[in-house]
Amino acid sequence: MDNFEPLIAVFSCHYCSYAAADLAGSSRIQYPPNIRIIKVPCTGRVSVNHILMALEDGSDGVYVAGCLKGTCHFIRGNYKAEKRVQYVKDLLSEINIEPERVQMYFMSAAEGTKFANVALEMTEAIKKIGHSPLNKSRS
Amino acid sequence: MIVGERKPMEELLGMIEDFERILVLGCKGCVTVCCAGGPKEVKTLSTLIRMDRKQKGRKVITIEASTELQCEPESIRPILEKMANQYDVVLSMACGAGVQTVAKLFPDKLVLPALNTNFTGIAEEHGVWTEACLACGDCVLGRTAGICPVTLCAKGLLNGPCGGASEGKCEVSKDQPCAWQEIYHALKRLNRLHYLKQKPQVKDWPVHPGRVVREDLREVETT
Amino acid sequence: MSIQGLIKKTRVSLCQDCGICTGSCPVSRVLPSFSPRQMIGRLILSADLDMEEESLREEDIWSCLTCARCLERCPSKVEYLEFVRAVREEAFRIGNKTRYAHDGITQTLVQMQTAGMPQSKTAWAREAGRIQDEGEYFLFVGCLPYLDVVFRELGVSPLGSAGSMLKILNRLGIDPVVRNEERCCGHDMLWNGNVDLFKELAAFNIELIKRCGCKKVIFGCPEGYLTFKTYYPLYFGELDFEIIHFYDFISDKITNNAFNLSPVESTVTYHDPCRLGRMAGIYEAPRKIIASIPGMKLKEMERNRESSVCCGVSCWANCSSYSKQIQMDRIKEAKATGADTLITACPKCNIHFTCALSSSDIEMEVKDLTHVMASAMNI
Amino acid sequence: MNTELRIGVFICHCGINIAGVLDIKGLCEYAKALPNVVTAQANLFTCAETGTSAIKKAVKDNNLNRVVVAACTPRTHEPLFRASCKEAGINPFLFEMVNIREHCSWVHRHNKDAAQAKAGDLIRMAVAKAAFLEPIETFKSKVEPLTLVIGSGIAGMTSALALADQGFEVILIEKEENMGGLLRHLHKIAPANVAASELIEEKIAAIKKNKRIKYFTSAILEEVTGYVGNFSVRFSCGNDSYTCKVGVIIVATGGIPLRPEGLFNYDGKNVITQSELEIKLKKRDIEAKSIVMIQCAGARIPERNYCSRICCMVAIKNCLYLKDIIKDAKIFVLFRDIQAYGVENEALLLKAREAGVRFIRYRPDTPPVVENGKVKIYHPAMGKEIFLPADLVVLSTPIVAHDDAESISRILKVPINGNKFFLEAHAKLSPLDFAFNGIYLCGNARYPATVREATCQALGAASRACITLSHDTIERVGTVASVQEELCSTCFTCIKVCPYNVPYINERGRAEIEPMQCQGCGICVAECPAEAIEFKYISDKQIMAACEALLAS
Amino acid sequence: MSKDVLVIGGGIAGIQACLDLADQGITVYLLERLPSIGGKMAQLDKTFPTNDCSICIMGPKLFEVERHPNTHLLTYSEVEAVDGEAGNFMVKIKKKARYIDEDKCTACGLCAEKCPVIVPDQFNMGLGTRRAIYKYFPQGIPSVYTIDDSVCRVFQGKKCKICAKICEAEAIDYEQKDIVFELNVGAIIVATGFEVFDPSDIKSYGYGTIADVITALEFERLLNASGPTRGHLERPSSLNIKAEIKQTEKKIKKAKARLKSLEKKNQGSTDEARKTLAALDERLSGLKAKEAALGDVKDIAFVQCVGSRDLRYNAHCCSYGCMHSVKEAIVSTEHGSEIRSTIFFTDMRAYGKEFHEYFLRGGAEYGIQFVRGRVAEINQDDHGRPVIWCEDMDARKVKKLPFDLIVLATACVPSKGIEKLANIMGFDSDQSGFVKTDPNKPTTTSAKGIFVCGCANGPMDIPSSVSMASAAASMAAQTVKGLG
Repeated sequence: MDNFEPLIAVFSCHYCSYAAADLAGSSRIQYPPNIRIIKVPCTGRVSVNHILMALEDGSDGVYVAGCLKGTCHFIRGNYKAEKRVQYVKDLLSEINIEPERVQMYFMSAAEGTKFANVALEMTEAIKKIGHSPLNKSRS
Repeated sequence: MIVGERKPMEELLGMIEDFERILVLGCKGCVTVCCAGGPKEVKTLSTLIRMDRKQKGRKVITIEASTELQCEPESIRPILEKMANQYDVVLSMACGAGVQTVAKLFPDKLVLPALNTNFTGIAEEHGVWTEACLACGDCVLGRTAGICPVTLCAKGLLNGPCGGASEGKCEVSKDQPCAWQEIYHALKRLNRLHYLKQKPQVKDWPVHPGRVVREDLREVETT
Repeated sequence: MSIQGLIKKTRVSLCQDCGICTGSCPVSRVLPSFSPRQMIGRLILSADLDMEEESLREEDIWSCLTCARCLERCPSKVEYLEFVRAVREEAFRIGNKTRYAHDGITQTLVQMQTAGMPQSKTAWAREAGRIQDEGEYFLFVGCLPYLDVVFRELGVSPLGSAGSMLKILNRLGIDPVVRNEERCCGHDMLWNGNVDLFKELAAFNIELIKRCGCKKVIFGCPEGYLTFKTYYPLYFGELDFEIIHFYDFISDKITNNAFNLSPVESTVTYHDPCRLGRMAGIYEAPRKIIASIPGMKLKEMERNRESSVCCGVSCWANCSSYSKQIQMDRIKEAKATGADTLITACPKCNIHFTCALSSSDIEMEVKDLTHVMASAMNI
Repeated sequence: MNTELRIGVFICHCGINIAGVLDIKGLCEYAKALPNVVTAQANLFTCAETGTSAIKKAVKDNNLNRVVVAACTPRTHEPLFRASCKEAGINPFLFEMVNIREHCSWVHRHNKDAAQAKAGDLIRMAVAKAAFLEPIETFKSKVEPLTLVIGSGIAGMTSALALADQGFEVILIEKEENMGGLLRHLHKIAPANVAASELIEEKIAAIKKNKRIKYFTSAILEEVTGYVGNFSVRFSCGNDSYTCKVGVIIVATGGIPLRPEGLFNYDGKNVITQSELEIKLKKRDIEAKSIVMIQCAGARIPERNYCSRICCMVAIKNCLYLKDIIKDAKIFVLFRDIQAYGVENEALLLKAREAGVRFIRYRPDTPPVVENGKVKIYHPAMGKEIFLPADLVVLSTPIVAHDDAESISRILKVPINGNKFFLEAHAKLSPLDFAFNGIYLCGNARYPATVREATCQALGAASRACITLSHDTIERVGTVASVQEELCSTCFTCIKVCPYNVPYINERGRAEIEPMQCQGCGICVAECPAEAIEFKYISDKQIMAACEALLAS
Repeated sequence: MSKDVLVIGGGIAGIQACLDLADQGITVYLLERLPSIGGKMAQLDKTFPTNDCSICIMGPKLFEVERHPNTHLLTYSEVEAVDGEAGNFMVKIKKKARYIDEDKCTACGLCAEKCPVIVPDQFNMGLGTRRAIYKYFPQGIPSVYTIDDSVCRVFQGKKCKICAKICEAEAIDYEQKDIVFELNVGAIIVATGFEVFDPSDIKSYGYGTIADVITALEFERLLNASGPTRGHLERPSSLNIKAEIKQTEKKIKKAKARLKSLEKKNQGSTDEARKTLAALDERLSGLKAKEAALGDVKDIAFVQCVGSRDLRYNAHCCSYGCMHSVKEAIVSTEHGSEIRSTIFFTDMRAYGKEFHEYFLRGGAEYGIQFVRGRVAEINQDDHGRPVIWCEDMDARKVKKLPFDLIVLATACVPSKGIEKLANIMGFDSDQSGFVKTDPNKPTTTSAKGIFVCGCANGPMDIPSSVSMASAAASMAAQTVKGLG
C-alpha cells in the first residue's frame, strides 16, 4: 500500500507553531499536505482526551506543536503538553497501538523551516507505521 | 482522601472480555481529587476501550456516567435505576468502597473495579500522593506530634524506632525517612519530648471489617 | 609633490573602492591585469607605508589611456586624470618611462622642435589658401605636417583636412596667421610625464602667438585645443588670447549661404574623441555640422557622447595588440549602426582607426569631419 | 437568539495567492453542501472594503448567525473580520477563520489536488467547529495611571521623562548604583558632537527634578504578576523590597559591548575595544602613530550571527576624534561592510575619508591577524598579504544582551530571540510592543541602536504606553476560562496548574476564576479532572467537532 | 487654542502617528495628497525580513484609520498655507474635487470598466494602465473612485459622461469644485515620505533607453498579485512587444475591412491596400517570432546604489536598498523555479534586526549570487538583452554579464512637495533636502510645534519609520496637552 497518504491532526499554538506555519507559508517552503491544523491558544489547552478522540476518529497520527521550552507565551503550557503526550503514548502502548503515532514538537515563531520539516518527518514516520487500525475503511 | 490508581489496561480489558455493553461509572469524590476516577478519566477509559475493541473488530457500547459519591447508595440509585437494562456490566472507577456499594445495591449485575485503591493519603504535589493513615482505629497522633508511626514506620512500631535507620533513613528504603526520628525532632521542636517517656501502650488492633454506628442519626421506624 | 600630497589634492582619498572606474575602463576589458581601482589602491597603500619610490616603478601607470571614462563616472568625483598625470611626472623623473610607438619617431620630432632648428612646414598652406604673418586669427596646425609625412603610407592626409580648414576660413573672409615657427602644443609630453619639455614648447608657442598679435587661436585638433584651453593656463596663468575649436567656430556658420552644400547620400556614424568630448565637453557642434550636410544620415553608436570609447592609443605610446582589440571593438560597434562611414574629429583617432582597418577585412571608411565638410562644400 | 444555525462561508482568492493553486469555485460548491451552511461566496480580496461589505451584506440578507472566512492567517486578519461581524450585528466570536493560504496554497503548490482536498477538509472542520461557537462579551477593568520603566540608560530616562511630561507618574528602577547606562563611559556622540557625560547628566538632573518620577538605583526586579492596567510589581533595593501596582511597563534594560576574550589576541592594553578607546579619548591620554581598527570583531560569525548596526559609526566617530587629538596619526579601518546608512552617517564616512582615514576591506575567510606592533591582512588591491604598522589595535565589538536578560524575560513572561534580545510583537509594524499587552520595549534591549535611534524608540515606547494610560479603564475581551460550580469537585487541580495563580476557592467552596486575571491559556481547562471548567473561546465541543470533521471526508 | 493634531502624509509613518494619537483620545486629521492613503508601502509586494505580504499587514491599519472615531481622513488634499504657532496653528487646506460623492460611491468599479480613456497608472509606476475614473489601488482607503480631470473627456469639452450613466449610486458629479477650508490644530506632524530617484539621469545605466532596465519599485509592481501583470513576472520588452502585437492585429483588422469595402465597391486600386496589409502581416509575424525568442525571465540582476552614495547625484545611502534587493531576489524565485538572481553591491548593509540572517538565508537557500563590485555600465547585446559591465572585486576581474531583467535599487530622495511645505511652515531642510531635526530631539524640527517622522526626515526602513512615528506622536501629544 505504497500510495497510502496518512491524515495527521496537529494541535498548534497561536503564538509559536501556528506562527511558524505562517512563516513556512510566507517563505513558500513546500511540505506534504497530510497535516490538518487545529489552532489552540496554547498547547497547554490540549487534553489527553482530545488526542485520544482524534485517534479514535481515525487520524493516522497526531502531534502537538508548541513553543520552544522557556519561551511559551503562557510560561509552561508546552511542558504540560509534553507530559500529557507522553501519558497518551503510554496508554497507546498499553492497548498496543504504536505510540509513535503521537509526538510532541517544540519550535519558535521564527522557525518556518522546522515546521515544514516536522510535517515531512511525521508524514514519513506514519507512512512507515501504516494506516491507523481504527479506520480500516480508509486503508 | 482515598487515593487510587487505574489498573493496567491489559487487566481491565481481560476483565470486560466477554461483555458488550459496559457502564463506566466514575465517582466525583476522592478519586476525582486524585485524578484517577473522575468524569475526565471515565471518558479516557471509555475511549481506550472503544479503540481497543474497534481495533479488534469487536462491537462495544460504552456508557459514561459519574456518581457524586459512589460510597453513598443514594448517590448511585438514581443513576443506575435510570439505565436499568442498558448495560451488561458496571466498570466502576470508584475506590473499593464505591465498587462494593454498587455491588451491594445491584446484586444481579457484575461490578468490576477499574482502579486499585492504594491508601488514604496526602496530596504532596500535583500528581504525587503519599500514604498517611492506615485507619488503625486507635489514633496515636496526639502523642507523636502529628506523625503516624503506624503508617510511616515500615514496621508500624508503636513505642520507638527499631534502631536500623542510618542517617535518618529507614533501613527498608533509603529515600524513606525513619518515622520515629521525625517524631523525635518534631516533639523536640515543640519541647514535648516527655511524651516519649509515657508508658508504652499496646494497640488493640481492630477486627475487620469495622463498623461505626451513630444511633442519634439512624432512621426512626415510625411504623 | 609626494603621492600622499597628491592623494589629498586630487580627492583620491575619497575613493570608495567601488570598481566603477575599472568597469568602465576600455583597457581593463582587454588587459585583465590592469585595474585603475587596484592601481590607486596600491599607490595609496605605498604612500601610507612610505614605499612611494617602489610604487613609482609600476608598469601599470603607463597602461592608462587617460580617456577620462572613469573620471566621468566616478561617484566620489576623484580627479583621476590629474592624479595619473602627476604620478607620471614623478615616475618620469625617476626614469620610469612609457614604451614609445613607432620607435618614438613622433617623440623625437617633438624633441627636435625644442632644439631651435628652423622649420618650413607651411608650404601646403600657401597652396591651399591665403595666410598671413600677423593678424587677428592664428590657425594652430599642430603636428599635422609631421603626421602627414610619417603616416603617408596609411593613406591618411592630415594636411588635406588642414587645407580644407584653411579654405573654409578663407571662404568666411578670414586669412589666418600660419607660421613655420609653430611648435608642437606639448600634449604628448604633458601626458608622458615630461613636464619640462612641455613647458618649453608651451612658452615658445605663447610668445609666438603674442608676437603675431593674434587675439583668437583656432584649433583643428582636439588635443591642441584642450592643452591650450586647460593646461596652458595651469602653468602660465590666463592667456590673453581666445582659444576656439574649429567645429565650434564653424557649426553655426554653415547654414548662412556662405556655402552651397551639395547632398552627400550616405549613412554615417560619429566617434566622439575623448579630448573633444568628455574632456572639453564639445558633443553637439560636430553633430550639428553633420546634420547640416543634406542627405547625410547620422546613426549614433550605442556608446556615444559621455559613454564614447577611446580609439585605443594615446600620445603615441603603448600601442599593442590590446589597442588593436579596443579599436576593432569600436569599429564593429560602428559597423553595427549600419553606417558605411565612421566620422571622427581628431587626426590621431583617424590615424589609429585607419591603421586598425588596414589589417582587417571590415569595409568601413574612416573620414575626418573637416574632410567630409570640405567635400560637401566641394572645396 | 434563534437556535437554528445559519452559517455563511466566504472564500478568498487573495489575487493569485490562493486562487493560483486552489479552485475557489469548487470550494464554494463544496462549502454550500456542508451542514447548516446557508450561503458560500468567493471574493477577490476579502480583506478589502469590497470583501468586508460583502460579508456584512450576506449576514443581513441571509440573517446568518455564524461566519466562516477561508483566506489567510487569522493572526493578522481575525480582528479585521471580527470587527466586520460586529458591524453586521453578530457577536464577533461567532466567527471562525480558516487559513487556506499560508497553510495550504502557498505550501502545497506542486500538489494541487491534495491542496484542494486539504482546503475542503479545513473548511469542513471550520464549519463543524462554527456550529459550537458561543458569543463572548468584553468587560472593562481599571487602569493604574502609573508606569514602571526598567533600566535608566538614555532610552529608559527619555521614556520616563516623556511620560512624566505628559502628566503620568513613573517608577524608574536601575540595577546599577547610578543611572546613565552605557553613555557614562562614552566620550562624545556624533554627529551632535556633544559630550556623552553632558547628555547623561542633563537627563539625570531632569529626572531628579521631576516630581512625577520616583527612581530607585541598585534595584533588582523580583516579580511581576497581573495584566495590562493592573500589574503588581515587586522589586528589591538593597535589603528592603517594594511592591506597587502599575498600568504599563517599559523595558529599557539596554545591552553591553562584548568583551572579546581570545579574539585578535585582545589584551586591553595594545589591543583594546572601542569603549576602552572612548575612555582614553575622554581623558585625552592617547599617543600612537599608527592605529588599526578591526570591524565585526566577534560579530557576524556563526556563534553570534547578527550585525550590531552601530559599531561602524562608533569607529568612524572615534577616528575623527583621534585625527583631532593626534594630527598626523595613520588610521586604518579594516572592515567587511561599512554600515554608514542614511544621510548623516554617510556624510561622516566621507569626512573620515577626507581626514585621511584609510578603509581596507577584508573577506570573512581571510580575517586580519594581530601580531605585536603590526597587523597582517590580505590586501585586495595588492593581491597578497601585507603588514600594517599598529601601535594600537582597536576592536569594534558588537553590543550583546545583558546576562540578566533571560531572568527578566522569565519575570515579565516576554520572549527573547536567539541572541537574547527581546522579541517584539511584529518586526515591521509593532517594533516597540511586546505580544504581551501592556509591556513596551526600546533601546539596546530590543536591538543595538545609536543614541539618536534609542531616543527615538524611547519616545515611541512612551507614546505606545500613553495609549493605555490615557484611559482610566481598559476593555478586556472575554476569551477566558470560567468554572461551572455545579460540576466542581474542589480538587484544587486548577489552582495548582495555573501559571498565573488565578483560580481560587470562593465562599461557596468551589473553584472560581477572576475573568480579569485569566490569560486564556486553557491549561486548567484541559487538566480539570471533573471537566468543570468551561472555555467558550475554544471549548472541548469545538475541538471534538473539528476532530470528527477532520476524517468525515 | 486647539487640542487637535494634523498629520501630513498618509504613508505607514503618517498612519502610525495618527493611530497612536487617536488611541490616546486626541482628534487627528490625516491629510494625503493622493486619492488614497497607503504611501509607498502599499506599492510593495512583500516586506523584509519576514516576507510578509505588504498590503496584508498594512490593510488592517488602513481600515483602522478610516473607522477610528477620533480620526478624520482628508485625502486628495494639499496644505495651502499655515500661520499661528504651536498650540494654535491655522492651516488652509485645499481638498481637490474628485467629481465623486465619497459617501455615495460603493467602489463597485462598473464605471471604470466602461470608461473609454486609458492612461498609464502611476500606482503601478506606469507599467499598467487605468481609466480616467479609477481607484488608486484595490485595497485603497477611502474605498472610492476618483475622476482624473486632466484626462477625462468631459473636462476636455468632449461628449462622454458614460460613467454617470452607469453609476447606480449616482455618485458622479462633474460640477464638484475644489474646497478650501481652514483647520485649527495644536501641532503638526510632517510624514510626507520620500520619492524614488529617477535613474534616467545616469546615461551609462540606460534606464529609459533599454526596456528591460527597471527600478526596484517597478519590479515590486511586476511581482505583485494586483500589479499590471497579475504577479506573472514578465519583461517590459515582452510587454511592449505584446502591446505592439495587439496594435498590429487591430490595424490588420481595419486594413482587411477597408480592403473588403474597396473590393465591394471595386473602384480604385486595391493592390495598394493589399500591400499595406501584407506589410502589416509580415510585421506581425516578425513581432511574434521576436516574442517567442525572448522566452521567460530567468536571470535577474540587482544593481545597488543607483544614484546613492554618489556625489554627482545623492551623497547619502538609501538605508533599505540592499535588503530590498535581497527580498526581491528571494520573492522572485517563487515566480519561476529556474529564476536566478545576482546582486551587484559594494557594502551589503544588512544592519537591522534579523537582517543579516535574512541575507545569509538569501544566499544559502535561494541561491542568490553576490558580486562585490558596483555596476559601471549597462549596454545591450545583439539580441537586445541588457548586459552589465562591472569589476568583480573579489575575483579581481572585469565581467560582462547578460541578463533578462535588470532592477536598479534607486536612491531615496525628498518627496516632491517638501520645499513648498518648508517655506509654508518654516522648517529647515538638511544638505540632502530632507527635513532637518535636532540630533538630540529626533523628531523636533526647527519650527516649534511641528514634528517630522519617517522618510521625510531621511532614508530609513519601515520599523524605524514606525518607531519614529510613535515618537512624533508622543511629542505632538505633549505639545497639545500644553504641558511640554
